[in-house]
Amino acid sequence: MRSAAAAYPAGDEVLIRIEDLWRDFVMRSGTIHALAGVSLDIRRGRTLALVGESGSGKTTLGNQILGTDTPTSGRILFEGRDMPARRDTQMRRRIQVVQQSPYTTLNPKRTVRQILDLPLSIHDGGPRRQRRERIAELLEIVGIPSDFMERHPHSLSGGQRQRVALARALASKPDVIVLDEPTSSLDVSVQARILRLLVDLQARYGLTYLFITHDLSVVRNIADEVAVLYRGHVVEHGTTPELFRAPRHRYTTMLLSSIPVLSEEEEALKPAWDWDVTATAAEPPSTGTCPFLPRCPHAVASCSLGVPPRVATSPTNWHACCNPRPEGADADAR
Amino acid sequence: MMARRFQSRAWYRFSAEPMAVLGLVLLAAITLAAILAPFVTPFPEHASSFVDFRNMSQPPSASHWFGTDLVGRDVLTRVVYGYRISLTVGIVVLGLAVPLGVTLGMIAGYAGGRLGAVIMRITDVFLAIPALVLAMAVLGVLDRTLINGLIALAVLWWPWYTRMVYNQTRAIRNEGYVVAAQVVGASHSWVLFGEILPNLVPSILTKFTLDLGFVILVASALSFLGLGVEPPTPDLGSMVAEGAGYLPDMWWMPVFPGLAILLVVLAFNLVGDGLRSMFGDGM
Amino acid sequence: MSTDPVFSIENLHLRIRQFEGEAHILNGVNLHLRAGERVALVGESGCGKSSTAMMSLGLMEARSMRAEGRIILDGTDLLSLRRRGWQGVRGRQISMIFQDPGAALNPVFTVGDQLVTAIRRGNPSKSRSDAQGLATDGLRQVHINDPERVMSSYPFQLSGGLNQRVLITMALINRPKVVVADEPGSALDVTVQEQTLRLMTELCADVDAAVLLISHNLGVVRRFAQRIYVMYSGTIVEEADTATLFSAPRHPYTKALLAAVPRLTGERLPEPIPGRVPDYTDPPVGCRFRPRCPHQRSECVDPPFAEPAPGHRVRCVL
Amino acid sequence: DEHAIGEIDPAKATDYADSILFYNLYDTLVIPEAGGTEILPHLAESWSIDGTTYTFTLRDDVRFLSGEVMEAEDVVFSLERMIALGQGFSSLFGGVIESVEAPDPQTVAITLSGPYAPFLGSLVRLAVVDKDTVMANLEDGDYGEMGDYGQAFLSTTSAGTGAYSIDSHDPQNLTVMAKNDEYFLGVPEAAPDIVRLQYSIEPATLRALITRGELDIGDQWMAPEIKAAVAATDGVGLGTEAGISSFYLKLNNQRAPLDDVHCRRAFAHAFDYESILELTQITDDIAFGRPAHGPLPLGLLGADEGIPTGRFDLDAARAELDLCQYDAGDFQIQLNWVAGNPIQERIQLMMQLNLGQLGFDTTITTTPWAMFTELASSAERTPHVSPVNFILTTPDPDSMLYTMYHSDAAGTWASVDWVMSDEVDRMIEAGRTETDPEARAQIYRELGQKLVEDQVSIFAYELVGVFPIRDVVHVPALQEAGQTYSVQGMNFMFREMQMQ
Amino acid sequence: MVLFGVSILIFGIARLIPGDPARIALGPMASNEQVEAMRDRLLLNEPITVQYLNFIKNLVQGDLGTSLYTRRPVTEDILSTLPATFELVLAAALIMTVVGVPLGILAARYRHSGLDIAANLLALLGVVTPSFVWGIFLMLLFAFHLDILPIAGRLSRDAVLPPQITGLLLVDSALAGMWATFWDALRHITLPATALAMGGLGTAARLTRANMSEVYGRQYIQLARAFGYTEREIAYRYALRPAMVPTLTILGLDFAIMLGNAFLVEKVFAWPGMARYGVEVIIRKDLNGIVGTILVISAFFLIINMIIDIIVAYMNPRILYQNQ
Ligand SMILES: Nc1ncnc2c1ncn2[C@@H]1O[C@H](COP(=O)(O)OP(=O)(O)OP(=O)(O)O)[C@@H](O)[C@H]1O
Ligand SMILES: Nc1ncnc2c1ncn2[C@@H]1O[C@H](COP(=O)(O)OP(=O)(O)OP(=O)(O)O)[C@@H](O)[C@H]1O
Ligand SMILES: [Mg+2]
Ligand SMILES: [Mg+2]
Repeated sequence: MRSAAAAYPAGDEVLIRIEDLWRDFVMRSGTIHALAGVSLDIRRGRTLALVGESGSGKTTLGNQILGTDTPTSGRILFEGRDMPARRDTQMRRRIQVVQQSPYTTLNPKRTVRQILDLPLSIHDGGPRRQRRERIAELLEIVGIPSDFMERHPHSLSGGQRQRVALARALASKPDVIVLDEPTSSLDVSVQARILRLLVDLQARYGLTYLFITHDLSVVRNIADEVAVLYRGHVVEHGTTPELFRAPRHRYTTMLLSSIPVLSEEEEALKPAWDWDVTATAAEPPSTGTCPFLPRCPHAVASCSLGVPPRVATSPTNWHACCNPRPEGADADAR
Repeated sequence: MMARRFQSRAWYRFSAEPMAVLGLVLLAAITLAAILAPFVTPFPEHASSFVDFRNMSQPPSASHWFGTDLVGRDVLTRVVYGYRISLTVGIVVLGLAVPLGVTLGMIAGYAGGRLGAVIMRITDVFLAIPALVLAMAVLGVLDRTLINGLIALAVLWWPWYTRMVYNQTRAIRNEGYVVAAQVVGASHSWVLFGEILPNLVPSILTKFTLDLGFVILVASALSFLGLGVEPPTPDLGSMVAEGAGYLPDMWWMPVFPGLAILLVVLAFNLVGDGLRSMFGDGM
Repeated sequence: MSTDPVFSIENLHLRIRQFEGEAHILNGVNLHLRAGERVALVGESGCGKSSTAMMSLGLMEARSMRAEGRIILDGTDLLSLRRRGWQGVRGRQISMIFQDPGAALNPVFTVGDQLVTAIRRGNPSKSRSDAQGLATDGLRQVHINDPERVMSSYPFQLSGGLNQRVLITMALINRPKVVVADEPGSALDVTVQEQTLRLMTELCADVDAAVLLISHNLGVVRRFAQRIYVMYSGTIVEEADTATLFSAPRHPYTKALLAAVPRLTGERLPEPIPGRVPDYTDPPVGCRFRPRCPHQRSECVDPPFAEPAPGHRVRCVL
Repeated sequence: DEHAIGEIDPAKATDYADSILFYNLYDTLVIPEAGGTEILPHLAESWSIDGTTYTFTLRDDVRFLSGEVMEAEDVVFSLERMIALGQGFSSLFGGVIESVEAPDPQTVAITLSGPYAPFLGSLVRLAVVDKDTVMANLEDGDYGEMGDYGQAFLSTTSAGTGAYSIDSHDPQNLTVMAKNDEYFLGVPEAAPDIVRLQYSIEPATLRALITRGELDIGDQWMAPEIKAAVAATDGVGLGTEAGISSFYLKLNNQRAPLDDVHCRRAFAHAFDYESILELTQITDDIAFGRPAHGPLPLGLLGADEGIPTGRFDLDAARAELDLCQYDAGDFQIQLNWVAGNPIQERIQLMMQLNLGQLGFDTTITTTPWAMFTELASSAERTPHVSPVNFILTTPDPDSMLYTMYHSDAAGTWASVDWVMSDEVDRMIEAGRTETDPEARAQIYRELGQKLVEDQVSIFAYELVGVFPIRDVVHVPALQEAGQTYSVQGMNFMFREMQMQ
Repeated sequence: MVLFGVSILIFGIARLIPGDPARIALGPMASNEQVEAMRDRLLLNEPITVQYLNFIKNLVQGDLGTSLYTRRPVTEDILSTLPATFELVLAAALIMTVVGVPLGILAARYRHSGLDIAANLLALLGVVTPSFVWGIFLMLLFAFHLDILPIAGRLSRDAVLPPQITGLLLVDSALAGMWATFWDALRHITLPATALAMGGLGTAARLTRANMSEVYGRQYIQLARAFGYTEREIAYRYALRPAMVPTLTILGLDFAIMLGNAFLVEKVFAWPGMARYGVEVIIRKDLNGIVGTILVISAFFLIINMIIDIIVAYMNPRILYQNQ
């Protein structure tokens, strides 16, 4: 596995750079900062996993990159150039998406062929005959028999639908695919197949993935880097092995320790967390403090002074925690 | 093969509702009778200008099953011919109202923002006036001809589609496949008509079927108020209205056309309900 | 292992008529729970876990269904109960925790209202204020520090985690002998799910209720259960205590399932299981896993239960 | 469809219901003789005519509801008010009066601008209102110091000398009137104490109410079938009002092809007179139609029994059509009927059938009364054939002929034939200025012949008002021979009715 | 706000009506000068914007102008007929809810039983039969054939009128303790109200059934069952409230249909309500009358819907709390 590379070689090209991105939703009940100053790099040919609990802003961030939503402020640079709010066809071609729900990602009223034909016809897939061949080819790539071409989505299983969605994303020969929880509603057995396919495709086409998920075991196996999102803030970021080996932010720690695992061996890899089961009432919105403050049992005075600054722990990893989990605490893990 | 299977599954669901099948049979019978009226009615000449004062106001009998009216015309014949008008009215009215309402609803739902708000406010205004009253007002403006009656009904019908389609479009707008089409770079019109519209078809079709019945109902109500088509064209609502003046002595005059309206509306409703359960969505 | 089971399902079959034909959804399910025991039922989506749960509480609803077998709770066969009989059982002797706390609570009544009604259903002699007190205590037990506020809130005003706790409270408040928990907390974040499992472990011990945990997540099952049933396509294919199941699985399906889970060690990608879950209207004869099994052979038609070790039962000829 | 509303302001009264209210709430200077056309004294004891000046001597024993004595001032006020408001029948007076004076309380002198024979008859449309009471109840309005001329006041109550007074009035539904015991002629004991006038009831309802005894008298517009059914009920009879109205199928003389007399004659021959008269038969001896001899109903001054009734003859019609400059096939003939008049619909259906046999393409339209009056204002929009009932509004034939056929009166519902003939105009004017009754009658007979000759309309039948009446009331004007007044509404003077 | 839009719309329609309201108002005998004078008085010769502004100005003062049809202030005309319509519609709404909703509940509770089928059939008949046909059927049966209920009107002719308080005869007579009148009014309103209610009743029953069925599919109903609630409790306490929320909202819209149908039913039963006035003013191009009638009906409809919204908010705490 490529992810074995602990640190990326110097000069690993940044394909997408996100700088201080904010996205506010103004609601009757107040303003929600779905993204609160996110800065991240996505490297060409790599997989960046975006993890975090529900509502932390993962999909919102994905949407900014896809251009289906516009940020309130901040910049997104693609190959070093500012991405315009209104994307041109060329830009659209280069960034594609696979969504979470296999049930809504395909238009139930169109056949597999029609679904795959759309990106081809937009991005100059040639005359009809040629497009048809290309569709067959795409189906073969994702492992769907070509006689499924005239089928409607309802006659496909969840896994097959996700494959078709993947084929659709591949159709325009993109550079980047945003994978928004592509396997979370699939059975483990099907998930395993999709994950293999993803890894395979990445190797074949040099794809760059933004892999959004809340399943950390999957992240461990597929991502090169991980960004942990909490309430619109990236609280920790780094290469996968290092982050899993030594999580520093308290939220990351909590997240990792809650992973249900299958063996003692894995159990030993999880950091310890003191599960205080007392539930607090709805968390008050925290602006101007560490976003995790209301739930953090390790809070110290400085946590409430402001959004904690980034602290680099290695050339590749950093966190934003005032009272991080000590470096050598792995041994405590039980 | 899968398509066949789907069709037969749809039919299975539809036919699991015996009432829906009954409705379909009824509808087929009514439509056929209306189309073949010159051949199936006993006195086709009674549908146009005809008087026979010697035979007027006869109660139902073997030769006139539904009796005769005040100028001696066969009520059964006129009821069957009345269906011609009713069905035409239903189809034409919705033929005008549905495309308009659907287009506006899709645009409002998809565009959202100010444009959507403006469209929906206008829709609200139309919806705030009871339909029948609005139609009457419109008919007050226009001359009382069949065409204008159709326009009046279309005017009051489109907002319902706008509203339904608006809500559904808003729900669908964020569905995965719509987003995916946008991401792929599809144009707005493609997204609207290629991705969203096909998914609205089942509910539009269902509502269309139900509404065909209701348009007929409202149209008959308008004729009942004296705002319908001109004689001697047989029109069910006017027949009821006219007959109502002769109760109870000439009960057959309003009762049979009344039953006829009921029957056709019922048929459309049964079929509409069947479609609804076939498409299996709570609308 | 000597105590008699408080709850057992014996050779349960469930058939439902559909367009495609008759679906044989449960195909001879056998399982039992001893008092206070934490047992899990795992399997892929659609293998019949929820159907088993629903049958256990008599909640299965289908237009034309046929059930055979026995479901015995404390000596009574629940399958033979009529509506009246069920009302005495549900909520008092057996209760349920649902997957999605948001959907399982009625949105137009306050949480307190729903708790109090549940209490008084199980215990009609209780006065309203008694029930209220009981509910408050119950909420405290699930570590809610401001039960009064929670009681007067509507479900949509509370977080998923809090609602999940309310559901747990409700399930246990009448001290039932058996609790069926269908994927509790799986709709919520992993951290909340972890907390939910901890709470359930703690409370079931307090109340001495046997729990049947239903899940598709092997990790969750391992965290919680003492004993595990693995289900495939309406049949129990393997039964073992937790440690045995994970260290020495015998059924090829169990093994395949374990291999399909991504590991935290991250040494390799998980292994997919070939093939698809079979169709219920036309399932393979005998062992339903046979078409997907790497070890399939001719004897696989109707394999008996083998018991390689005490308490470890496998429905496979291997 | 159409519903009348009750108008109780006498200066605004127009239709039948208004007229009923008018003659019960108010009185006029003169009154026509029952069963004839003679003008008799009423509020005016006597009068003298000197050229164009009419001098009336008023009774001195008449009191208004307010208790005030009716005097010449009131008459002057009433006339001025009517002319100023310009509504109702004001056109009867508007152009012809030069001055009105009240030299003393008992005397009114009216000077006309020229000789005007129908004047005395017109006065049955001038109700005398109580000046002082009205003046005391003026509200702001467009009439300077007269404010609203008492319009608001008189639309809610009455201020007359009538035999009845307003108890309650809802113009859309119901007017309740109570007997005025102070009435100057006295109101007989047998006359009803309370009268309830209900407007716009659906025919079926009306029928039910009468048969159940909840209503005593029905209107004349119920369909014959219903009247027959009602008449067959125990305790209900029929009353008739003959000789004051006629029914025409008016042909638009200005609109091709009916601007050609031959085409008009063809139409007239396409009308099936006998069948329609048969249709008017309600019981064996009562019909609501009788053969028409020209434009005027028999009994009226100048009516001429010598004018033959129309003849249904399609061959004759075809012959006329051959003479006509137009081809039948070139036209879309518009046959109209006024909503709520089922008989008109039947007649038009019959016309459609027969005209169809002559090769005419026809459409039938239904128009509510209000719309019809609107259509009537222009010759282009007036339908080819419009059925019209004309009921006399004064006892003088001029009110009928002038209104229907004089060019100056064109543009109303009554003149939808659009005759526009100088010769006809001259004859009508001659009739107006001729004061000798016999000479007038001769003029009208000639006019009648000319109108028939020109076939300006189809003179369908003489309308006989047929009213269902419960046996509990006796209505002499409708139920006794020779007692009918020749003015609409007058036959419903409740003081003459007797409760049994 | 919506009412404002309605006023513009209706005003526009009313002014579009061809024909000359002045002539129609003045009656058949009017001369051209009189018509012209009237046109000036009615501002008919002014541009439409001036007419509209003038109309709004008067409207704010509660003045809808003078009806050309009755020659009385429109406000007065409407006030004299509105109570009758109001009473009829309210009675029908009452029948619709009191009969329709329980019918739907029963049907949902005993789904696929004979009761369900019967209820469904009745509901369907209610929905598909025009209200005037219902009126005629009911009239034929109960008034003519069985002769147990009166045919037309609000009261018998010899009934004593109660003192006018609300204008609703049932309420007024009950308040005044005039039970004979009350009984008479009740007998009169029964048939028209039933005829008017049938459509809404059908919709109410069908909607209730559909929404109840939907709620029955929700997990919280399973939860209630799992906690031993009786089916009765579930139907009337647990499922009804959430089911009523969407039902009520749609029934509010149905109110519009009912207001329209009131015109028909009033015609059949000679009910002295706004219908006749409404039809007449339209036929007679009585601008003020048309605008006034439609405005009042729309306002009536909007008020009813506002009330329903409030009820819905109380039934559905989610809305209640969102608005706070
Ligand atoms: N269109 C929107 N309008 C208002 N608020 C929104 C909108 N979209 C997202 N949000 C809010 O922004 C926050 C982040 O949402 P987002 O969908 O990005 O979360 P997520 O991490 O993808 O969650 P999940 O795991 O549930 O998909 C949430 O609080 C959500 O309520
Ligand atoms: N009421 C029903 N009518 C028809 N089929 C049903 C019904 N309930 C369940 N099934 C079918 O029975 C099979 C088993 O369903 P069940 O819900 O028990 O599976 P599960 O193991 O709980 O799956 P999941 O993990 O997805 O919840 C499925 O194929 C399902 O489609
Ligand atoms: Mg998301
Ligand atoms: Mg399940």
